Amino acid sequence: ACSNEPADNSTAGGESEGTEAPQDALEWAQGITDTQIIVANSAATSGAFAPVGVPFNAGIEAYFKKINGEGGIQGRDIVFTHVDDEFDPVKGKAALSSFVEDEKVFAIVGHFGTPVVAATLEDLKEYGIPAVYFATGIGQLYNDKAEGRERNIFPVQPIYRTEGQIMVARAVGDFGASKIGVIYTNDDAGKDMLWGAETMAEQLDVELVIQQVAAGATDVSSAVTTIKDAEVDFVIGAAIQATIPTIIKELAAQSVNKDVITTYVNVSPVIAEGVVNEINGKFDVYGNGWVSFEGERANALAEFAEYTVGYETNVYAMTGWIAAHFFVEGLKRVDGVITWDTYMDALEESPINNPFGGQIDFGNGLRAGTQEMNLSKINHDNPAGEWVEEKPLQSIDSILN
Amino acid sequence: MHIDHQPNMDGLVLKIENLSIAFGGLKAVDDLSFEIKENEVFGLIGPNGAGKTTAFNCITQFYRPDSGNIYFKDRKGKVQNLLEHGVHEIIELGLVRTFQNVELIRELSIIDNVLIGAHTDFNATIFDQAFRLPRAVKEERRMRQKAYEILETLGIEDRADQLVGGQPYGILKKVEFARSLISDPKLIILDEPAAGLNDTETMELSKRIRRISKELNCAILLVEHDMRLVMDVCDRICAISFGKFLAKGTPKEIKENKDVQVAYLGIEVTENAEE
Amino acid sequence: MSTFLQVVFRSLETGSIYALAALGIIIVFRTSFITNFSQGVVAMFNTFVVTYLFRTMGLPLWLAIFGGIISAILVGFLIDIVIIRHTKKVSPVAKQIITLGMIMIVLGITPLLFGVDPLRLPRLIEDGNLTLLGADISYNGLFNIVFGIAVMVTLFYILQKTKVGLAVRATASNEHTAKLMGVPTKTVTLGAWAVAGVLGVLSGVMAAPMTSVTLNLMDEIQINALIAVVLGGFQTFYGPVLGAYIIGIGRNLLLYYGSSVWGGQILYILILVFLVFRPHGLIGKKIIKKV
Amino acid sequence: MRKNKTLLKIENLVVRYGAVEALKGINMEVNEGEIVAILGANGAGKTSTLRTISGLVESSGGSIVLGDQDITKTEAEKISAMGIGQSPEGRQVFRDFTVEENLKIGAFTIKDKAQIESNFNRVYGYFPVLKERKNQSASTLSGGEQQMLAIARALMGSPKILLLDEPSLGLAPLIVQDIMDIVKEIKQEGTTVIIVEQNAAQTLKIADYAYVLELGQVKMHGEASKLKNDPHLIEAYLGAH
Amino acid sequence: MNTIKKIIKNPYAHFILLGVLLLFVPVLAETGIFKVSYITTLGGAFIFAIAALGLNILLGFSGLISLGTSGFMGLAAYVSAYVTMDMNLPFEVAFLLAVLIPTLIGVLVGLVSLKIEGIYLAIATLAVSEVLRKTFEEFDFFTNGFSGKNAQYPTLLGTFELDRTGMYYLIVVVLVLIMILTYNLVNGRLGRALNAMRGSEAASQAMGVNLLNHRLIAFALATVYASVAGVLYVHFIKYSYPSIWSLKLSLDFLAMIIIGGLRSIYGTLIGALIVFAVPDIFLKQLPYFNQLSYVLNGVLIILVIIFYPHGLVYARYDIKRLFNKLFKKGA
Ligand SMILES: Nc1ncnc2c1ncn2[C@@H]1O[C@H](COP(=O)(O)OP(=O)(O)OP(=O)(O)O)[C@@H](O)[C@H]1O
Ligand SMILES: Nc1ncnc2c1ncn2[C@@H]1O[C@H](COP(=O)(O)OP(=O)(O)OP(=O)(O)O)[C@@H](O)[C@H]1O
Ligand SMILES: CC(C)C[C@H](N)C(=O)O
Ligand SMILES: [Mg+2]
Ligand SMILES: [Mg+2]
Repeated sequence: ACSNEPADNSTAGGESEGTEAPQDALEWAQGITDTQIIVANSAATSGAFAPVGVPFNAGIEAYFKKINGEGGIQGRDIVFTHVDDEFDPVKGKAALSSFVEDEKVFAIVGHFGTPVVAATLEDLKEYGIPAVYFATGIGQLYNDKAEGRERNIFPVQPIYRTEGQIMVARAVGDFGASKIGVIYTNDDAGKDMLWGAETMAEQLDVELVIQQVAAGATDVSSAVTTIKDAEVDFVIGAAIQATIPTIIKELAAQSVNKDVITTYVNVSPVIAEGVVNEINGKFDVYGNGWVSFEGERANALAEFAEYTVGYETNVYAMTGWIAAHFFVEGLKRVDGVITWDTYMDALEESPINNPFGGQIDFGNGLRAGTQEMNLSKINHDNPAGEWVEEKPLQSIDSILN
Repeated sequence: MHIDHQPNMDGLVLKIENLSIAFGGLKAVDDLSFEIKENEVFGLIGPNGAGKTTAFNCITQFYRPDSGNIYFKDRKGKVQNLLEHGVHEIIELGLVRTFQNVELIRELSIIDNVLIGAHTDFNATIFDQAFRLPRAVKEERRMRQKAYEILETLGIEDRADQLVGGQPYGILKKVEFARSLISDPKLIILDEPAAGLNDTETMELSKRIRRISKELNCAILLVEHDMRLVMDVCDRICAISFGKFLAKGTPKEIKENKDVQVAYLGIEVTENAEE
Repeated sequence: MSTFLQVVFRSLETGSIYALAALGIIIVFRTSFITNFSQGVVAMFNTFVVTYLFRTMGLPLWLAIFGGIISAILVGFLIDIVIIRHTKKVSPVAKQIITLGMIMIVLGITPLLFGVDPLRLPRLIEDGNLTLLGADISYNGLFNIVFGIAVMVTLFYILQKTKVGLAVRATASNEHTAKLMGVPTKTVTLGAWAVAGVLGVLSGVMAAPMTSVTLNLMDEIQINALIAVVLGGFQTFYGPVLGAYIIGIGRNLLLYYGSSVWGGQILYILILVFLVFRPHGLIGKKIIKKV
Repeated sequence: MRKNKTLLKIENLVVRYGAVEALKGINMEVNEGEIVAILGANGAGKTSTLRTISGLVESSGGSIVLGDQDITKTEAEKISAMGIGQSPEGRQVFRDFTVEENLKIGAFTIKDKAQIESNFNRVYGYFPVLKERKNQSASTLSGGEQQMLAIARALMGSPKILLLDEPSLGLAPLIVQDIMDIVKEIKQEGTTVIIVEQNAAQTLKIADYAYVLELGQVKMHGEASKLKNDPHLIEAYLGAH
Repeated sequence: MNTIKKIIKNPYAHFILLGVLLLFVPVLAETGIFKVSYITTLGGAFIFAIAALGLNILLGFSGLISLGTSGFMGLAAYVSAYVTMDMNLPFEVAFLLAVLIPTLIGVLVGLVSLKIEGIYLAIATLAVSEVLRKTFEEFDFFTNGFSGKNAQYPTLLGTFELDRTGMYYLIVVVLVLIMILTYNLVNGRLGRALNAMRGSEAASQAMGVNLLNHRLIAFALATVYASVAGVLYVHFIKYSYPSIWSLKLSLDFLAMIIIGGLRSIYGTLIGALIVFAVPDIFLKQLPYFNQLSYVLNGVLIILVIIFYPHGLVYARYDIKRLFNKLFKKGA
């Protein structure tokens, strides 16, 4: 599937140890030919997760198209190959082994989905292949001093647990809440956010009223009734796209009329459009954000929209775009021979900017993904669905102070 | 269940006492009693819906009778009240049946169907079977041989390895018969074995029933509407109607019994049977 | 009291959705002898059609729903003609697997046709609440309940009292012999798939405004409808409807008064235990096979 | 001798089940108002013939013509609507229906309510036991009762041609006699009957014409009165095992 | 000459030959003839085939349908992961416990099956499986919830440390062993009794088959197979995630045995390959159709069932016929 032209002898181990070695002693890493840099990912692009996987990959491809259009990296085009793993760990594992051992790609960009990522994290570390951006928020990715074999893992996306903490921090810091309702879905997103929320609530000594709903549920009425009865003063909607509209609509239907905060995944015009009629005149829906569309970032957004026709407003496409951006920023910094080590050094060299705001620092082995988030709110007056930024990117500490 | 009296079963293999069962308001079998002697061919006749099949189902424990007792002298000569046994235990005592509507396994070969009749005669455990221990292998071979011999006596050994599905009705009837023979029963219950057989086949069947009863030393309880067969093979006959006893006797006595003629035989057929 | 009523009212609405879906499953089961695992995804597909007509084509909602009904009928016909008719030699279990294949096809095609974004479908009656004994019920919810019941009553009447119903039940009982009696079984089966499709899209259109139109729209409804059918029994058409309402209400009561985490599972276990004592559901009875 | 006009004509009919050739090109003619018997040993192809006429089995060759209409490829339900009724092998009652519902289905192709009513009266007259059991589920009937139900159900449709597949199977001698009488009676009313039976002697008594099948071929045919006395018949073809 | 013929005809020789052939996959992958990913894809398919074989005994032979296979397989996976990782006990102990515990529950379901039949049983087992899945999601201490549970390649007998290839070999060996055991079991008294139970409950009881015992045996066997598969899975993929063990997977198992052929041992293997491996090895490699592989797989399943309603094993007759035709024409 890929052309193995010159200088492609380095094997899976990534044996070029010393970064101090003179340039001409270095060999180009696998997956890099005179004309191409081959990268890959496996993601669920069919079945029930297609609505996430398809736009995500479209975002990655769009960004590479932009880069290639601008002349590529050191004159090489970035070639992106992809296999549909159907969210199945076996298939994801098989795909990864094929990428690294058969096709000998240079890096994995946008490794996707909790089950596949968790099942292959060890394999990745063993291979030593750089893996930039993980489309999942599992805790295993977090590392504050990655060294040696763990260095190659570069998470970017916010971790749901962090987000759960931020939500409670917002509720208390920005809205003065003391009794918070949490409606969470029984999936990794919901449960991780709950974990974060509980941790933070304990720290801040506020009361939580917790209700679980099934991911993808159509009837969440009993959970909402419980929340209503408890007379909370703020609600956390710890659920991703499919379920959050159900929760918000039920809150409106039962006139709970307390403000709601939810995860960055939902900060998309589509979701806003889906619920704006129901909440109008009743309560506000806030969302964490790790991207900002205001001011100077508007340009980045326009550029994104230009390349992702059909997915202009899709958050998952946006995250794919970001994934590719982080990967490319690292590449751009290497001048001369690209090996796995020179590449990883480049990523760690200094913080990398997110095109939509904020930055991530991989320096000194820090692998923590996005730590700062902003706050936006659904605009009641726009029936087409719109989020407007209320507060800029802030860390937990700055929210609480 | 506590048996307060041990019936006298000298010379008998089966004794039915005051058997009754009702479905809703309908008394399908009503205070029925009869007994079957060892090695005799006993006929049970009666109009459609008289309760014959229901009586069979009570004897073989497919139905639980409302009242009455069913005693059976098992292989070891011990008197058993069948009501104290589960359906699947009946065959071990030495009582086996066929079905009014053939009940065979279409996807198995004829010989395998016959071997099912020998199910309770195997000693090998699952473990023996899973690992094909010599014990299991030998036993399987022995039983297969026996089944083959039975098929031979019925003249269908050439089909032993054919599947049951798609076989003509007459063959199916024979396979059912063979399956009941392999367990060396003391009493075989046959429910309409001649249904669907043509004249010649019915004659053959009648010969076979007599022979089997002699050779295997077992009694046969037969339900059949084909009077030529019944009159030909039965030593004694019991006629019932609306679940109740009607008449009992030798074929000749039954044929001449007015009640039986009115309720069941009809005049013309009686003539036919005499032809 | 009012909270209790609140939970019940809201569950009635969900119950109606389950009931429509369950009816779709049972009608196919009784005519084609297929446990149709694809009822939900086909309904999801047709709900996407409604959403497409409404949002992209700009049709009024009622007209879009009408379009969805037409699409449901066409898809039903298509399934019967292209697939089900050719399964004469296929065993009932294998037919279930055919519906698994259909799930894969629909799940694969839908995002290609309608995109991957969750879409919004509004309620038929946007506003208004009725307050009854201290509990709220929206006019739309009320409409759903009444409409659902009306559809079901009509279906019952047709199935139990008319010749068409006799034809359907005869086809269900023994297709070959029904043909011998002059029952146009092919038309019956064709009709059953179409009706199942329509029941599906109706349940989808009722469910969609509570959530959003996504590939998973009907997942939960499908499982609960299947369980409703088993709880009610496969032998009647009203048993599953009863089962659907019991599940709708029972689930929410258990979630509310019991545990929001385990309520659903407790219900499953209760149903399981119930089945041990009534193996053929609330209404069903064992068909005795006389030997 | 066969004076009436031909109602049903079967030519070179071939039927296959996978590799098994059940009918190997048979020819038959059935005249209006006749009772035609089909005899033959087990597996000769009698049932296959009836099932092919009624459209349940697809033929692999040959033709079946009803009146002047070719019905070889016509679907079973249409054939039924044309007036061919059948009491099938193995009874095939609708197990979970009551006796009455079974009979109702038998009259499915009849539009006239009064006609249905009179058919009900008639079959209940023939088989009083069915009337007694009319609300009982068919699956719990005795073997013979089910057989009666199957025959009665076929009669409910007032068929022009009645196909009976071993109608006497499992019936008490008295009832067998009744069945034969009923067949004669409906013949009087102008119904054509094709009857498959094992009991050759009894059947030939009421039949006008008979075909003897063996291994999927017509081995013999002729007027019943003549065949009855043909020594070949019993010897050669009815006991082919 | 004769002995050679005998060996060729011997069913055990076939199983072993198949096993030997499968053992070559990693070698071929190393030489680049196969992709490395085939080791994982095929290993996965074989694991699923083992569970499907159990279901085939249950459904194919005893006629009892279960939609709970995935739940039991998952339970075994978690038990084995827990015992090796959290309790630090040897793989062999984990294996035993991981087979034992689910099987006990399986037998319980078998008890229920005496009363519940057909589609009712299918949905009842589905309910059991859903409850199990929920416990996988909620009992974090045991399953690590939605983060998923990791496990390691096992060390056999405390000395042989397996790696990916070693694990693959182990899977093939277990597969062949299970095929042989299954062959022995179903071609004897037990197989006949199970067949009889499915074909006619009345007849089987009248012939002395104890329905309760045999249903329990069938459920126990199906659960043992599913558990073995679960253990192999968790130590091959080194991971278990709650939503893997879903209705979808249980339906996939059904699809495998139906596509391959009910009551067919080789058929089950073929079915597992078609449902699990063919999409990855072939369909996804097709240009343009890459995006449609899911749809194609659905179409494939439907076509196979329509054209081979009794399973793809029957395709061998058609292939033979085709071969004969071509051969005759050529001659
Ligand atoms: N489970 C049941 N529920 C209701 N009625 C039943 C049931 N089983 C049998 N019956 C009725 O009991 C009566 C006796 O039936 P049974 O089958 O014993 O008759 P039979 O003597 O075998 O008749 P045949 O010669 O027609 O086979 C019949 O009238 C039948 O309708
Ligand atoms: N569905 C089927 N599949 C395979 N073979 C069949 C099938 N139906 C019938 N046959 C075969 O076709 C041949 C003719 O069968 P048919 O049932 O027509 O015979 P018949 O004359 O009615 O016999 P019987 O007197 O036993 O009812 C037989 O060899 C039979 O085994
Ligand atoms: C679909 C994925 C991109 C997101 C999902 N929550 C996961 O991490 O598994
Ligand atoms: Mg009877
Ligand atoms: Mg026949």
